[in-house]
Amino acid sequence: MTTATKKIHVTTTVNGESVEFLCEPRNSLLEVLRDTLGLTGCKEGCNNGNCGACTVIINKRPVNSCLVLGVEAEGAEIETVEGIADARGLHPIQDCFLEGAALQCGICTPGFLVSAKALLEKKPGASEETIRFDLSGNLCRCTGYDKIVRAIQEADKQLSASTDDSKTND
Amino acid sequence: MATTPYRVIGTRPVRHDGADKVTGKAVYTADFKLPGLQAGFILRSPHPHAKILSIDTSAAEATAGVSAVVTGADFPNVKNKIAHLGEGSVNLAHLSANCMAKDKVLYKGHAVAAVSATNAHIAEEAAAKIIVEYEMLPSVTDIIEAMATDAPLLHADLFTDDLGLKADTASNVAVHLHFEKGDVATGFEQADVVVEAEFKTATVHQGYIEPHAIVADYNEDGRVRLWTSTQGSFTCRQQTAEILQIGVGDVLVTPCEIGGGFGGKIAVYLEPTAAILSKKSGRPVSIRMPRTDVFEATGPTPASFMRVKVGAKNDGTLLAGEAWIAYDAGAFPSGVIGPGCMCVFSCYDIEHAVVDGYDVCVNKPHTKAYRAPGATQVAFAMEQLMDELAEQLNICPLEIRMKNAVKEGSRRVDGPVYPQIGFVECLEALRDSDHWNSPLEGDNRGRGIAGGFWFGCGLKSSAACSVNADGTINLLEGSTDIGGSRASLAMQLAETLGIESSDINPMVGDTDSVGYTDVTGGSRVTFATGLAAYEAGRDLQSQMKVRAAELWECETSEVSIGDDGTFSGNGKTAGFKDLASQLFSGGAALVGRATVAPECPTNGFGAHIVDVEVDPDTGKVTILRYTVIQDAGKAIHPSYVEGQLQGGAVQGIGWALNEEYFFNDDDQMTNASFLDYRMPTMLDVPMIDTIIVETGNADHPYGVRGVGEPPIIPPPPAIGNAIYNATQTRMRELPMSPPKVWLAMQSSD
Amino acid sequence: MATIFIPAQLRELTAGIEHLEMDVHNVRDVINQLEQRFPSIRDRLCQQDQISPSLQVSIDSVITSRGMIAKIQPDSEVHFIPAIAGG
Amino acid sequence: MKDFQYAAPTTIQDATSLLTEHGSGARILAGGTDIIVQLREGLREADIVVDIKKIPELSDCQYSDVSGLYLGAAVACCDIYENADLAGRYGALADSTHIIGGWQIQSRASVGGNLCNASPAADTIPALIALNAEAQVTGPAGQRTIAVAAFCKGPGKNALVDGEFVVAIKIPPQSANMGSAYQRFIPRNEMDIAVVGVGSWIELDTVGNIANARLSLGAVAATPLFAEEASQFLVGKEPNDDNFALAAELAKQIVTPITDMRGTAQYRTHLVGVLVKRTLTTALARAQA
Repeated sequence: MTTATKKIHVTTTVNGESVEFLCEPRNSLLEVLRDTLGLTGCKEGCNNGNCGACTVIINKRPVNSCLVLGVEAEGAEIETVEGIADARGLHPIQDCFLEGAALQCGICTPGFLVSAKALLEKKPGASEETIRFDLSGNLCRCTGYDKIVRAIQEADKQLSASTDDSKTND
Repeated sequence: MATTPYRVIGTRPVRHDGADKVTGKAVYTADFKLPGLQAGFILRSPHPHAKILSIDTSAAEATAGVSAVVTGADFPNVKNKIAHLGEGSVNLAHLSANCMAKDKVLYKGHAVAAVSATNAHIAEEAAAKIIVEYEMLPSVTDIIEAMATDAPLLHADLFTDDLGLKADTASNVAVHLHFEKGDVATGFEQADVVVEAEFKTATVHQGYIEPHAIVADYNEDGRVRLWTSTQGSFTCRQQTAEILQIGVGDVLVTPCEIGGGFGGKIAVYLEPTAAILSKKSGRPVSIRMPRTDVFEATGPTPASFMRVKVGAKNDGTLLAGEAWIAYDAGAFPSGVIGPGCMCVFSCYDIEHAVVDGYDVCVNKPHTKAYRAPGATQVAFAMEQLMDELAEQLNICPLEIRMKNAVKEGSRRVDGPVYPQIGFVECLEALRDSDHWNSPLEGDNRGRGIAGGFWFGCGLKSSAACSVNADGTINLLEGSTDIGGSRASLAMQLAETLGIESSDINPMVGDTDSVGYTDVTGGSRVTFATGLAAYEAGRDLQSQMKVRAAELWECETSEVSIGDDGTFSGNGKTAGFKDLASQLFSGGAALVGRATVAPECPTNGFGAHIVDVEVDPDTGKVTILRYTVIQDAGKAIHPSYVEGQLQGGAVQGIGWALNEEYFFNDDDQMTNASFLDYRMPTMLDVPMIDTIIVETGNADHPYGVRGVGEPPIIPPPPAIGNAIYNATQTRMRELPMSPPKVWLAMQSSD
Repeated sequence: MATIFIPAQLRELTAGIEHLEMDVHNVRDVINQLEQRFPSIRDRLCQQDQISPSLQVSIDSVITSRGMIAKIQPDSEVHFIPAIAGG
Repeated sequence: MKDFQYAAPTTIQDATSLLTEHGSGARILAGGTDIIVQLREGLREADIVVDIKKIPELSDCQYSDVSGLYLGAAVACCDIYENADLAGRYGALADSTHIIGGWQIQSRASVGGNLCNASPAADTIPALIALNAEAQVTGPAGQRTIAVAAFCKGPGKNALVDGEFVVAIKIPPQSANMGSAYQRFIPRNEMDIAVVGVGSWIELDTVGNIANARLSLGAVAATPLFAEEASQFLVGKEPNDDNFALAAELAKQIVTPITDMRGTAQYRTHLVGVLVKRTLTTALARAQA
């Protein structure tokens, strides 16, 4: 039977910063982020890829961090909810969630924000149907989704307006 | 729209805890850490019903990294004593045995032992080395089978309680309830039309996204400190103290942010176990419940079997009702049957009625409250029968409801008379809504409506507001905030004092720092804790009057407070913040306090409209359009009221269409995951329109009624009625999942 | 006189009487007077000296938390109804 | 979760040696969306997990009109449906990869992994069978090719022997007169396991009749099925609702579904008929487009 496996050294980038950690092969990226790196914004809701609360972006793609091994993060670029806001303040998607009351208990919110950010970057102007399809891997039990969809639509509007602004400014 | 007399109430400020929740900084229990924190893992029974013959923990204890192992033998013996938990009561022996089995396991997932270790993987591996010897017993999960005299018996000492009278022989029926009003036999004789049918609903779970979690530290001084995810920190404290047989003052509960509850986070599951692990290991211990355990070993809400009969006159007037209702209690007597019996006819004035209810133990997890506990099951029956009556009488479904809707003075079957309520107003709003007045076109499409009622309760709440040097306020209150209640409480205090919501820092206190406050449940927080915040503000104002009189060198009686919160006296005026900062520089600090126990139900009513399309080839139901209409009394923060209505409706849609516990032939749950326990995803529902009706509430200074619970009730019958409208097939079983709808459509062809 | 409603399950003890008028000041008076008229009804409504935990007392449609000492007005209506668990 | 060793070889050779050395104790990690759950829940065990995503051949994805599609076994689902050219040619494959789990799963899960997991309800397998795909396998004894229709041997069991793994999936080239579709029935609209899944592929002749057809069925037997008789029936026929309905009836005759929490045998059999008709209609529209 397996004896204690040696921990593996991993170098990765989290929210733009180079990070190193040691982990057991069985440790999920979710465990590493929360327990080793202290990034507890990433939530465990089901630990088998069915709720999306642990969503992070790896190399521009949203993934369930409970279904990624920590060791697989070697050389990757990871974005978590902690990296969405920056020194200028909250990202429009965060503002729109707050203004639009798109959260109640808040446990699914980080996962939704990360997925929504990926969606807004990849598919600006997405239809309601596309938003609902692409975010169907994120469960929310409080809101009935209405205000979440509206917040994403509003953020999309604001982002495209600001892109247009920057174009005219150029 | 009528103009509102309020400055803050009715506006939509950003919630105070919002920034923390969109940046990942908010601390939920699983995010909380202590130095030396151990991870716990609970070993659970694979069998639905078995005697525990022996438990050998030696191999687990010898595992490197393991700090403690506990079994039922480590739990104090608790008497068969009933403890009041504010809302509802509990038998402590049952509560303790549900946290950790002693002699017998009563459902698959029942805890039998727990291990703490340096990390969760080691704890899990060590737990797997615990050898439990079981003697298998026959099991039963079906309500009707469990009621049979020859059914496998869960508890040898359970004798049916018939309002204080105990049965002679033990059975699985914990409680029989019986209500009567008028003369039901005569009522049915006089009825021109009678409809009667049997209905079944499946076990469903609250489905909160945050699994239960606990951090416990059994301190060397004998105090137990708990950081936990609970709907009521004081209730949690009491349950834990009773199970551990220590004083309530020896337990400190710090409520962390809570990731949903809906009634499922009132009872304790992990707290006593974690505390005992901590005591034995001398270290703080955390336990995070895996999602499978959340389904298998916490408290879903009852499955039901119902036979309901209703009679009416040709003009649609209801004359008589009869209901026979059995709810699945799970492994221990539950309490959900009571409100079920009280709610079955609660929306309509019925002269003659009789209700019988049974609370039935089965080898399933101990059932608990879930948003309007017990009301949704019976509404599924009654609200469909209303449509059946309407059809037979050739009356519009809305008209028959309007004709019989309860109003002020209507007497419920269980006795009490309604004060001013808003069901008629909700039905009128439905009648006038865009949804109701938009024609529904297309094949296989149908529209349904249904009403719903939930009591809403008061109970105890406490609040204190401390004034800062700049006149801003720190509001300390005792209600754990699950859906934005810090904002709705701060807004009420801001309205009272004449300041802005953003001038208040609301904070949920721990059990050492804030006055006793009952659970966040019963749709009570914005109502009752809101009243506490209001009263605390009033207390502060009366203290400030005295101090203003000193400052302005006049009599206290000469100081008055305007509607906008401005103080005036002796020719001087000052707004709240201005006066508060003037007073801060001299004299004692200002703290307003209140503790309240309003006893009046807030009587929440709602009515829903739904349009569906049924795929005739597969039986799959698509929700095309949905509107929730509900009387909020007065909406403090309309966005969060809408959110409650939308969220409740979607939970009801899930209950209606796909959610259910599946059990195999061995009575083991087979779908304990978010993959197979099919809660609605974003793609399964449309936008949910809301119409907030505001009829006020004389028992609250701002007219608030509780809003959380009613919206889950109407969706199953409204969707059932819509399916009938679309297909002429009447669904009598929940969930109305595609295989069942398809099969029903085959047989009704 | 206050009107006291007898729960249907106890009407076997009251020979079918559904409600009755009583001159009472609080819930304790109700229990005592009921017991006097209908012996053993107290055991059905109370445990030790408290209202049974599975019941709650509704006075004029308000659920009292004060148990035996809850006040009753001369024109009040009193009901014994099941305790409710909330969500 | 029991601990294991982790290796991420960069060549097929190194991977083969690792797999050969550890035999049945080795598990392959591609997207991980099945294997990590299975290891966590104790449904499978591993002494070593071999991450194959660093091997170039397994992440390669190329199409040519001569040899068709070479799809590295570790290519993620989203790389298929986001590739407009591929999605246009291989409608059934795009359909199936777009509905496995949610977006987060599709970012990781691979078609190769979905195939090797050999679930009777796997979404991509009926699509691959309809498209007449084959798996290119390598192992200690060298390379071999296995038709996808013959790859699954039972629930969770596949045709690979210890030390072998799937390097790529190869699908014949597609021309404009061909079209394919995959649909499944699920109670929700996403995030669900197929109650029944059906893949259809048709090739039209110059007058618009069916020159060739392949129908495949998922979740109605211990393995995904190729509905040979139903497929043959369509050859030479006019593509219309009547013929599709007759093919559907033939397809229903080969199924041996179980009754479980996802549906009864009767319901599943009925759904086969519904989905055969629906997927043929979509495949036809695509072939005609």
